[in-house]
Amino acid sequence: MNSLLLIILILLGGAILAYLSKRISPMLSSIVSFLAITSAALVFFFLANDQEIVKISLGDFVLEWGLNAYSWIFGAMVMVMATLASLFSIFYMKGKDRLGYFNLNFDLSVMAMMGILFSLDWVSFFIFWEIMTWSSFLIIVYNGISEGKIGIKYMIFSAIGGYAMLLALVVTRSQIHSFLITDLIHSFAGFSGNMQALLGLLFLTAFGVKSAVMPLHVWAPRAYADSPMSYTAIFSGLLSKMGIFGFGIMLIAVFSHSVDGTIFVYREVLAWLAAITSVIATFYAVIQTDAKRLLAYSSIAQLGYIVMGLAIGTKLAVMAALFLAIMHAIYKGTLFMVVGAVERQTGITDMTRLGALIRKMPWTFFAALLSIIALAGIPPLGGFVGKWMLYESLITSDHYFLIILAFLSSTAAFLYSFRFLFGIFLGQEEKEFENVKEVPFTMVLPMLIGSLLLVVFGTFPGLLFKPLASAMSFLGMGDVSWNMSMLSNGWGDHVDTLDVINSVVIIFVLVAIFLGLKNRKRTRYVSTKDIHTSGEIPTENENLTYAVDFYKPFERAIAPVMKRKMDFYYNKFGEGLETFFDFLRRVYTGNGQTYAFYVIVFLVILIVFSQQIFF
Amino acid sequence: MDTNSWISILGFIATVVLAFTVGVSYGGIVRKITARIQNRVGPPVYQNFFDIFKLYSKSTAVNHGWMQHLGPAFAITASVTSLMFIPVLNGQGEFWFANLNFKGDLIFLLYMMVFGSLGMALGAGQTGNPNSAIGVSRGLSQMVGYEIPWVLALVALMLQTKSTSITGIMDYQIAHGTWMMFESPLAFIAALMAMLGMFHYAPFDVTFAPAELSSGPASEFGGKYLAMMMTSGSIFAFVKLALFVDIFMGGASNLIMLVVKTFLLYMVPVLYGIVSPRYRTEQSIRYFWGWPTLIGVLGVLYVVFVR
Amino acid sequence: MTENSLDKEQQIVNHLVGTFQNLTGKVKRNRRIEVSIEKKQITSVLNYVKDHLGFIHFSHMSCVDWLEDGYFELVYILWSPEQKIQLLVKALVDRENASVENADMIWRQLNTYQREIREMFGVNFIGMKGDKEFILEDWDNMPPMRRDFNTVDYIQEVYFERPGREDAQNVRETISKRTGEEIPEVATKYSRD
Amino acid sequence: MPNDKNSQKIVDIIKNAARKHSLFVLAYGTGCGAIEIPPTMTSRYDAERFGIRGMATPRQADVLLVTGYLATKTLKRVIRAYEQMQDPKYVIGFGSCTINGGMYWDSYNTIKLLDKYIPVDVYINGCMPRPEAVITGFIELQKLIAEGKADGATKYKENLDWYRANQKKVIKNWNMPDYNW
Repeated sequence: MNSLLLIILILLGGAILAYLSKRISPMLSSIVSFLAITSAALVFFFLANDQEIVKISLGDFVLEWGLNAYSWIFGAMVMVMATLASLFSIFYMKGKDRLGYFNLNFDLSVMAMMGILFSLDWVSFFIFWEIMTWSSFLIIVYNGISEGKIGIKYMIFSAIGGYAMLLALVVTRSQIHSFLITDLIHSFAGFSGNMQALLGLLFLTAFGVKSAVMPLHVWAPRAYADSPMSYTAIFSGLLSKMGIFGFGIMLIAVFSHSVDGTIFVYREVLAWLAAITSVIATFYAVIQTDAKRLLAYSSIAQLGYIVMGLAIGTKLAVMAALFLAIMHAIYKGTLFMVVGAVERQTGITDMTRLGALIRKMPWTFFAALLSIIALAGIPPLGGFVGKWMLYESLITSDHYFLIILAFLSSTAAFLYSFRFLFGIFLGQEEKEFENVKEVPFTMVLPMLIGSLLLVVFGTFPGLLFKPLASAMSFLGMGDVSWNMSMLSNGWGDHVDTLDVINSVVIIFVLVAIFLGLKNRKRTRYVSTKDIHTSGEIPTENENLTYAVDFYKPFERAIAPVMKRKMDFYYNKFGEGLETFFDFLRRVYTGNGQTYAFYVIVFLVILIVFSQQIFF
Repeated sequence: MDTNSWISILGFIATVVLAFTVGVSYGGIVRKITARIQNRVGPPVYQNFFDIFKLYSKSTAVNHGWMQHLGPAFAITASVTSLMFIPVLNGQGEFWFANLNFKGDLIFLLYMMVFGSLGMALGAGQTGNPNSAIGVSRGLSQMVGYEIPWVLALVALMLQTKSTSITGIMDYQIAHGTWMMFESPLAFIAALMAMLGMFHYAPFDVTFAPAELSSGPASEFGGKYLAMMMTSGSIFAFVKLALFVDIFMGGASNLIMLVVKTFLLYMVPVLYGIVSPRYRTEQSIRYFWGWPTLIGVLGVLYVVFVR
Repeated sequence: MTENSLDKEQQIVNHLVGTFQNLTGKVKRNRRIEVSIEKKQITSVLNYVKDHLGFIHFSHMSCVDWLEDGYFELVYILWSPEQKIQLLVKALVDRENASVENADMIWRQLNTYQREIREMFGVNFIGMKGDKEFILEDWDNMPPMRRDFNTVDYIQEVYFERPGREDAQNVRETISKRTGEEIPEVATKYSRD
Repeated sequence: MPNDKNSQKIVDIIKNAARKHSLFVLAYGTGCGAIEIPPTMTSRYDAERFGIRGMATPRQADVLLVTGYLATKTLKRVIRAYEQMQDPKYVIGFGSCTINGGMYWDSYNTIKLLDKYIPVDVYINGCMPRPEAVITGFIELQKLIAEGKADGATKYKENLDWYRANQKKVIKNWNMPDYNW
């Protein structure tokens, strides 16, 4: 049997089995889901190759699936992180209700992502895209449709994206009489300038929604924060990368064939939008008090970097963007798992109430620490490699003001990075979390694997450069040179990551052993109340935590930037959209099944009347 | 191991010893100068050696967890690693202080330097002292302030020399027979203003403000921990000064020139600090995002359009 | 200042005597009035002088221990910034189970003084907020400012004394004994003993 | 620091030399004596010449300078600050009040002999001691340190029960954490 079809079928079957097996035992449902994703991953890594092509005929349509170097790298990312997330999910979701529903949608999302990556034609791409959209929507509303109507917001934005894509497909079809992605790539150069501009705008809108670029990001923070954390790990880590996947095809493969100047404008505009997105989202992340929201805004900011890299479009920039995309999937997946673990053990994710969990959950802290170091882009972990390449590509391609925005965002990212670690794991012990324990091993394991991956890719980025280089040559950027542990830019400057990690590890071990840990046994491990308080002995319920308004001075400093202008703009923008699309709510009942029904009806119409519409 | 690697290991050690000695002596000199300006006699210049040695010999009675142990270790690691990637002297043939300086570049260094602050911040966070957390919050906020003009200055330099590595910038200066502080003076001014914040002297010392925060992040660090933080701070001071000398003042061809140049440079934040009061955090952020940033932008534009 | 200017003070005294029963008052001197009231009148008198006579500033409150008579005397010192007159309101309280109505709603700062007096003299203020100790920490003995509290006995019991200090109770005497120096007459005249 | 009375090891001599020249002071300004500290530290008398330097927290400090009388309430805080300091640590009692109660000898709430509660290495006499006297006291302490005789902390550890009994006699509500290093 064809392995691609096998993967899709395993995931589909897993989804259905997981739904059914909930009746036997809720736990079993999660385990089935995990096994399905694991076996799909095994098939993907050991059987799948780029020779296989699946053709499914539906009337006059032929859905074509295949695998190439570019989609392989995204596929690998999806499979690894989905496996980890589903392993994490077993104990995280234990005891919650409607597990069958959750696991069904979880598996369907993974299936849809793999489907998107396998698709060689736009129709199957679109079908899977919509499956992904509504399965994720169903999980957003898993906790109930709460205040803010976030599910609706997400649905509206996804609908904008979906319609934009659909329109683009129709236009494409009318131009080249083919739905194949490769056909679009090759014939794009022949389109008229207006057509190129229109197609560009439509596709960028479609992908921009999923990857949360600025005007289209409104749904993201709440949607990421409100889903169950084991799903957000792939929602923020992977689903958004599908937008990046599309951006990659569009910006690198398709637009590079354009001769018109309009596309260049798109690139610059997109790069600036992405940079501004990352700065503003970072500022918003800094002032959050809820760990989930913080990570959600941080995701938007990080996606801004990735889109920026793709929009710049030099070899180094694309490499940086793809590298960062993979790193982001890993560290953000791990961080959402960390938050999930904390939420499971304590019940809350409010950083003003949590504290000193490092004493209770050291392994979780360890994973969080490594992921945060990678997120902040500090050497020697993987995040640094991506950040370095991004900056080098910005500066060698003369985007000297973009680099300032990128640096501003990245420096401000230290603020929320520390806030995250401090708010949850450090600081004062809280009495209500006295009896918190470390999470079970199956939850620790995926977090540790994630953080170890970061160390490996930070030391040997070449492990990723190799598939990335072949992916880029598939997109038409051949001849990408790479080295196992040497980063270099167009000006001939380089950083040797192996030397970096050697230096860091040797010095750290020496210092830690001979100076730090030598006398550790002789010292006394004391509570966080045993601190210098001017001789006063703090009583049991005395509050010594500094957690509320943690970055008040910074907020005051950026107040002119944040004041009213952006808030007002975003709110009005969101309100305006909500009002404008109010009539959609009568069509879209907010019930995913109705929506799915519409899509299917539409596809049926498309298939049946395709002859009359297009020819 | 062959002879070469032994020599390079000796070179590492020599560099660290040099950086430590110079950094600690500068600390002592600063105390002396401060004292003289306040019409005091002041401690001897070797006072800081005594302090650090004494602190190392103190016992450590309590700990608040393993992050408190590792925090200062992070700080030293970051400072020594950054030191390894900085050319102490210019010229290719230098034998002792070559280290790894062809293996890294400016952007790497920017991030490596943050590593130490983050480690220290985590160590301070573990202790649970609210003063530490307030200090860290202020320090990180202030860092966002001064990084902007600093990066603008570096971007101007990189654009002009078409290189992001320190050795590349030094080679450019040698090849053109000039110093970058004369080649792009606006960038130099912006960087100098950013440097005021980098050294955490007044008016930008709100992070450690002893009068209000009981020494901020270091509140719970005594004895060995404090000694490690002082060591790391001294090495960092040297690293920053050497970096400045390398990229703006054409590097130094021998140790005496290095000491003279770094000392002159060091006097800028020190003398400015002695006569200054203290800014609040948001004031200092606004300061850095005001004139220094404007000058930095002008510096970049100058490089792009004039040069 | 002439004697005539005492009219203002006398008017106030007369007014108060006319308003409250059992109130005796006199003009102590220029700009100073003293009235004695019963303890149940305290809040009403204070309220009245604050609202109607312009004594809006509360300066001080103190307590005097009349051990022999068996009374505590509470003294409220008020000041009228308009008329520039100081008013002393005095009330006698029994020493046994001394308790007075709380008056800190009139001036909030009164709370501080009342807490101090409660701690130092053991006068209970009924309905006062703030149960915590004020200055004395963990004090379990008799309130130390009462005159029947024997401080010397207490310190000899609780605190250590430096050996050699006993004979040096009077420093001047000791020094003169050692050196043979004569003590000047002025010194002996104003000596505590 | 285990200290044999007759012989100091060579390491101890070096350590003590460093300790002697670097005294980080935690000035516990309890009484009126605190006003003498600023002139001691600033231009006129400049104690920093001798490596004496103010520190903000007990964790970093070597010398606890108790300036003046101690109410029982303050004594509790002083003991806490002293126990938070790390070995080796020294105490300087400053002014008559710490020696014998001074002018507060008959106060119902002020302790009179500081060395019954925490070990005092050096007393500075006077009411007030002038900054010169303070510096002399510090130099005296430096001499003791160099000879290895400033072992108040060791005494405190050895006689902890005795000190605790004295402390508990005046501090009735005892809620201090254990001290066992």
